Amino acid sequence: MGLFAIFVSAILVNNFIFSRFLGICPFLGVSKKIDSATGMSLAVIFVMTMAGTISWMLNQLLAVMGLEFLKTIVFILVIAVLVQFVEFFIKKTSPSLYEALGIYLPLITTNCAVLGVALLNVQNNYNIVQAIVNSFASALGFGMALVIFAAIRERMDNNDIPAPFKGTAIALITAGLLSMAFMGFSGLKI
Amino acid sequence: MKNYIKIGLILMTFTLISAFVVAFIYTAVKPYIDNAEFNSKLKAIKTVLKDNNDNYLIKNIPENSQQLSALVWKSSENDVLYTDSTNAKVYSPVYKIEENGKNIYIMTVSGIGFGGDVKSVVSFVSQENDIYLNKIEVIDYSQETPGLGARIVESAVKARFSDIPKSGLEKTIKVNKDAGVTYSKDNLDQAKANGVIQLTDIMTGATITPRGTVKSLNIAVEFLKKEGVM
Amino acid sequence: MALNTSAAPHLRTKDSTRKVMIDVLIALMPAVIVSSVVYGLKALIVMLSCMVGAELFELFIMKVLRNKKNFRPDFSAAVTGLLLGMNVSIAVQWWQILIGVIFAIGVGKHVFGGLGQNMFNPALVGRVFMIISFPTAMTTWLKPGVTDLVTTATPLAIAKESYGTAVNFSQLMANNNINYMDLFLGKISGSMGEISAAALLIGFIYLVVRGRIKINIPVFYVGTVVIFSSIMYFINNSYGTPLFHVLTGGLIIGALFMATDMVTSPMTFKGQMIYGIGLGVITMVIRYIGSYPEGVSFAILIMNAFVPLIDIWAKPKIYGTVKKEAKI
Amino acid sequence: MAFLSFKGGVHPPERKNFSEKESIKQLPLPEKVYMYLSNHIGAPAKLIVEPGQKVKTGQKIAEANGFISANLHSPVTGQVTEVVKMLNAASGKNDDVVIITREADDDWELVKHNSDYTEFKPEEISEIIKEAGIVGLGGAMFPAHVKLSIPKDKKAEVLVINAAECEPYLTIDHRMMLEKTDEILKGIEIIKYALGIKNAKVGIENNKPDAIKLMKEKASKYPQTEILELKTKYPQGAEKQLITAVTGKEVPSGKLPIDIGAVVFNVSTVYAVYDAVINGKPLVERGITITGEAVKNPGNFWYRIGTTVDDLLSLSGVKTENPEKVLYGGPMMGIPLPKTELPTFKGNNGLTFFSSESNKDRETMPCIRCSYCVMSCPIHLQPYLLKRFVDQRNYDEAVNNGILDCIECGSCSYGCPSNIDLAKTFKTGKKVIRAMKQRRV
Amino acid sequence: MADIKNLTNGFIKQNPTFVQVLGMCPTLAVTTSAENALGMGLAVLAVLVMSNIAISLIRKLVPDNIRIPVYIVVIASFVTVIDLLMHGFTYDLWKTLGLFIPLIVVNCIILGRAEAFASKNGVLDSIFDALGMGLGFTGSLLLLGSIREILGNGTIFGLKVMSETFKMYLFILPPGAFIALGLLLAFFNSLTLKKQKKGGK
Amino acid sequence: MTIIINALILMGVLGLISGTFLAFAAKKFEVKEDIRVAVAEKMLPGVNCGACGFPGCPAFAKAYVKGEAKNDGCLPGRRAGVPDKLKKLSEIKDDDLNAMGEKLGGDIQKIIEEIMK
Repeated sequence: MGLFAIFVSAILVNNFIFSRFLGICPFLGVSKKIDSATGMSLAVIFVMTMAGTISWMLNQLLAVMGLEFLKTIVFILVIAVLVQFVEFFIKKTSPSLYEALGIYLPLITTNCAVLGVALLNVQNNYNIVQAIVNSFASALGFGMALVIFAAIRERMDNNDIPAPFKGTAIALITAGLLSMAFMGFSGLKI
Repeated sequence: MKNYIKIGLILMTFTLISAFVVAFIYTAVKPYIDNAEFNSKLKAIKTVLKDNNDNYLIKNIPENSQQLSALVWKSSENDVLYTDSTNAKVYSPVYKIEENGKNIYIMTVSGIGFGGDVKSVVSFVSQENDIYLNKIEVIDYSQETPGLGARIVESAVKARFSDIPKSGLEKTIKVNKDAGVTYSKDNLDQAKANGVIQLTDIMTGATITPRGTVKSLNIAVEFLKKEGVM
Repeated sequence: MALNTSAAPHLRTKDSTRKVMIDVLIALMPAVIVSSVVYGLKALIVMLSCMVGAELFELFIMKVLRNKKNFRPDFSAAVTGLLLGMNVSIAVQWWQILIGVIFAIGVGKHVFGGLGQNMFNPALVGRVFMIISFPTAMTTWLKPGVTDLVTTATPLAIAKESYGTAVNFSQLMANNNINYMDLFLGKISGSMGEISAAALLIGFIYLVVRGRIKINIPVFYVGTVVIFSSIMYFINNSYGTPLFHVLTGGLIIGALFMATDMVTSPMTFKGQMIYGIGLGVITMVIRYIGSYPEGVSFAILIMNAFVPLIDIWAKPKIYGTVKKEAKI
Repeated sequence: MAFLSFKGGVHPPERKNFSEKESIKQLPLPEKVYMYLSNHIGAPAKLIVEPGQKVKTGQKIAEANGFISANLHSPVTGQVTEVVKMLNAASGKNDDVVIITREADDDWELVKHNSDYTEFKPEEISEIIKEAGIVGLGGAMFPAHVKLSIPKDKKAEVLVINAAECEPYLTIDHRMMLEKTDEILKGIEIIKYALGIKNAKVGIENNKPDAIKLMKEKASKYPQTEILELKTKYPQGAEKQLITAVTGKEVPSGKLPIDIGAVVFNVSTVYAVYDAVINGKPLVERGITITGEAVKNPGNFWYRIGTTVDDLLSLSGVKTENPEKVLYGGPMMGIPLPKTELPTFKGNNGLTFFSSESNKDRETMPCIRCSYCVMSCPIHLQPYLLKRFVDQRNYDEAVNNGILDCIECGSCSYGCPSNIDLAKTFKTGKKVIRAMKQRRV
Repeated sequence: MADIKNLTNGFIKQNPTFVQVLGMCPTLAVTTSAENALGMGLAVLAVLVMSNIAISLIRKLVPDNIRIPVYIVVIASFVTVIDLLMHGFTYDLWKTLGLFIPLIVVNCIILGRAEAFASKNGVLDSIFDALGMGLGFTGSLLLLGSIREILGNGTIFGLKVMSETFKMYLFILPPGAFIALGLLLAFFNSLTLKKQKKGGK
Repeated sequence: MTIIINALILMGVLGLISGTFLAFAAKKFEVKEDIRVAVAEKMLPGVNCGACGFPGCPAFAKAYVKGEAKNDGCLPGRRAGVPDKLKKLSEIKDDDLNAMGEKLGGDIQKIIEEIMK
């Protein structure tokens, strides 16, 4: 697949939220304010691109050693350690960056989108460039979904929502309608 | 410094235990995994060795991996034997079974469908100068849309992809929507003879998955041509 | 004598939401009439029962489920119901439409809090729900003017197969007996209400005269479609003429009556511009390379999702201030 | 021809035909007048008379108490009866009111004057205006002398005369221009002289062609006074919108017109300035339009400030029919009166009487985002959004989105098909925000 | 002291899906049919029990600053083991669940229980807790899976229960997952609200 | 057999490096945190699920201490007694908390136990 196709497909067609269901917990959680959604998106873009690249390299190593079955453990361990390190690092070196971006990092370690993109890269046999593009675009798609969703939720703030639907229920239904809308992009021939 | 290494060692202990347990289980389970993979493959191969009336075309049906590996006709180091610009693929190995003057070619092929590869096992039967596509078994369609593209596995749909005579194969195979024609149920043979797969009446809405499948059939034909079978 | 001391301004327009909705219903009537001429009495019955059914369902929700005893119908549900009825093929079963209406009013509108608070156009929520849920029924089209069940393809579906190929487009139109006059008047197959551009335009002019509509959106939407399709037509004429793309599918009804839905479209001129252009681009992208021949419903829903963001981006410059950068 | 205007605004029915043909009638003197000490914006004036004291017409009864404050004069010759608390419909509070009972015909006590105003120095004119207690008669009641004292770091460049009279129903400014044309033009010269500037621009809405014609004719004597036709649109007469219409400049948010060199006076105020400087009359009388659907014989009248609404009706002989709502001013920004026993004050350019039919209250429904309010806001705010922030008590966001720039013109509420009280919400919202700011400081 | 309450808590009162809203990704992704839902639920249950036991056992040995990596390694090991076993013995199910088996690692429920419960409680309690949570999760998944399968495909566990024409494909597609779960959640909320109303009176 | 040995080597090396590296980084980049925030964070389940609307448990803890979050904001912890704990925490005065911290040598787990008494 061409890089452009990978890029568009990861954002629109196989959006992590709307069609792959990866990273739903932070999607529902950190979408109450546009500001935090933006911060989260940037953090995810950073971490996912990094994790996608590193896990691709690790996978080469695993393949050489015949240890592909260990990929889940190795990927998640390395991602967790790296994310934690990055968090330490920016907390110390740039408190302002930490406020804007770093506080979202712990949330990302246990975000299945990150491990998901690492595993997908392997599953689709991407080369290194494709893997990086895919990771970046997937994260971008995730971020876009998150920001759109946050804007919608801010607007819904003082809607007269029926009591049983308040909170997560309406968020899920909104996400469902969003996902329904984005099905229009399904099967784009790029 | 000592303290850091101590912590490192603690984590190492856990990773070592984990590595040992997982690796041990892996080595123990590996034969079963291979077996499961093999069985699913064999099941598909057996399916495509049957004709429309559910009878085997031949008598010697492979039952284990040794028998199967004896039938390998073409294979290559890397997974893919043949591919084209649309990224449709013929996977290694391709099997060939000879019996009673019949040559049956069995290959795993894929075309890009809706969300990824649509993978199928297909069988071609060649006898003297004639060749026809016997059967198709879709084995991987996990990314296709349920209710639309995923209906490709329904047997009624698969039947439309099967039994395509040489005349049809020689033209590039097309879905009837792409060919711009519609055949009635009674004229399916004529459609197949023209290389057209009539689908709009039984599988509405979806176009991409059948197109992917058709591409995988065409590349199989191309491969056979390249190898001089056709 | 005690005088009334309600707040200024003491002069108000005589407009009301109810009157706006009734005007929209009136504006849709020409299209309904054309459709009942083309598809027969059944079409009329289906569309009107959608309209009434939606209103009744809303009453049920408000009075029974939400226990709002003093609720008086505002006819917004009737508009939703009628638009949904107009946007399905006559081949769809009555109970499928019923489910569509219930989904549109219930999930599309009332879970968000009812009138004015929904994020997505409820009629389109219902329609897209039906497209996805009942793909076969929703893509079975009957030949207009023929009373028995003769299925046929919509002009867009016919054209879609040849995009990007060497097919000569005018040849294709001639082969399939498609001409612009038929497209304009409504002698084509398609959803009940979308077929006649002429009837829809009459209704639209009525709304414009009555000042009931955000006129910028259709202008930018149709304009973008024309420009985009002209470019593609210039590159390869199999992509269809701009006029063809404007007249076919739900573009006219979508641009005139659904993209302009007040609740789900941006408020400012700049926002409406972004919205209209976005609609045009997404529609054409779906038509050219998407898996659906017709992209209007999806385009509108997708742009609906962006409206809260657009409202933030396209804040008007407050009098006497220097334009501040929007936050995102 | 494209008329000068601003972006936004609404066009409510004008309904000026009720009274625009009625010339201004001089009313008989009232028997009793009620003067609010707070008859202007700013600090209430300080009372300098006592109950029982005799006063002449035009005698100062209260003194400006601070920079932004104004003098108050007795409108009749008679005796100060008492000082009581009375409801002030504008503020909603009970304010001090001086009651004066008339005992004789007018015995004027005038301020310093001269038929040739150039005899005065510009500062002296400003002093006379202050002494005469002149405030903005368009309704805002901002003390006029404050506008004339330009801060040192600023410079006045143009005098803008507000003759737009964009409020529906009201016609008094229109009549003033027709009947007191020369006085007004002279008044403009006086103010220009006081400000030390040359140019004046008079903005008149194009629904008053006769006034425009007459003013243009007579203004030919004064080459530096320009008569400009404005598009008939509400709120054309709002200070900032008028400035934008005639000069093309915007007054920066939170700043005053003088920051871009503009000084704005209403035509009625100009006449009051003329009357004070040339004739020495303090501000005790003015013109008023009495109109509305509930009025049988509407008209324009010249009357003494402080007359109660009831007295005004009986003196003018205006007949009303089941009024349901009575307003100080016009229908867009007018203040509703709870009862007709209340007095009038300096800013009263009109009294509008609505019958129940013309003022039917409609059902309030949810916002359907029709964008009417956004399109009509002359300040280019997003009223629907501000309303949401105020309702959420999210005042910070409301301020970020410009609620403090709101001029409360009511354009948004006027056209809202869901009948939402936007302007009212902003009025209370601004009050709360100002109160919170004060508490914070 | 082992407390049976730890077991029952997870079923309803602290149901991970409907009350705590955790582990949404697999909940939405694999509930296209009752069978898949059950398979996923049981896989999570198994991992949860094993990891809770292991973490409860080692909780005193782990220094704080590498707590998370250790837990992740433990959990990931069990997930890999389950993955391998399913690959070998339930091939078809393994294939449909696909990517979501390795992703059990990052299912918030598991790490959450490890952190919130197993790292602070004894082995027996942890087992109870894991069983409760796991069964609660499995139950919710099964419920959602059944509803989606019936509405979307007209079948349940592959058995036909509804006529072909009544199928609403939306419910087995991604949007249907969100919407069905949202409606279900609202349904449970309304039950709770009714109860509260009664209790209030 | 080679697979097991390979696995052991790889995982061992990975574990050793990661552990040492993290321990080192934690010390090197240590930022002194408000003890109240630290205690509040420890009281939370640590799931980092984000359901509270804040990006993770540390952010929620910080917001709670600042008074921007309610004590029942944590969904997973709502029935596990977290609201109670947080409430108790906010009832303690700064000085008492610091004293407690010094007395217990900064062991946050112990501080929580002390608070809950």
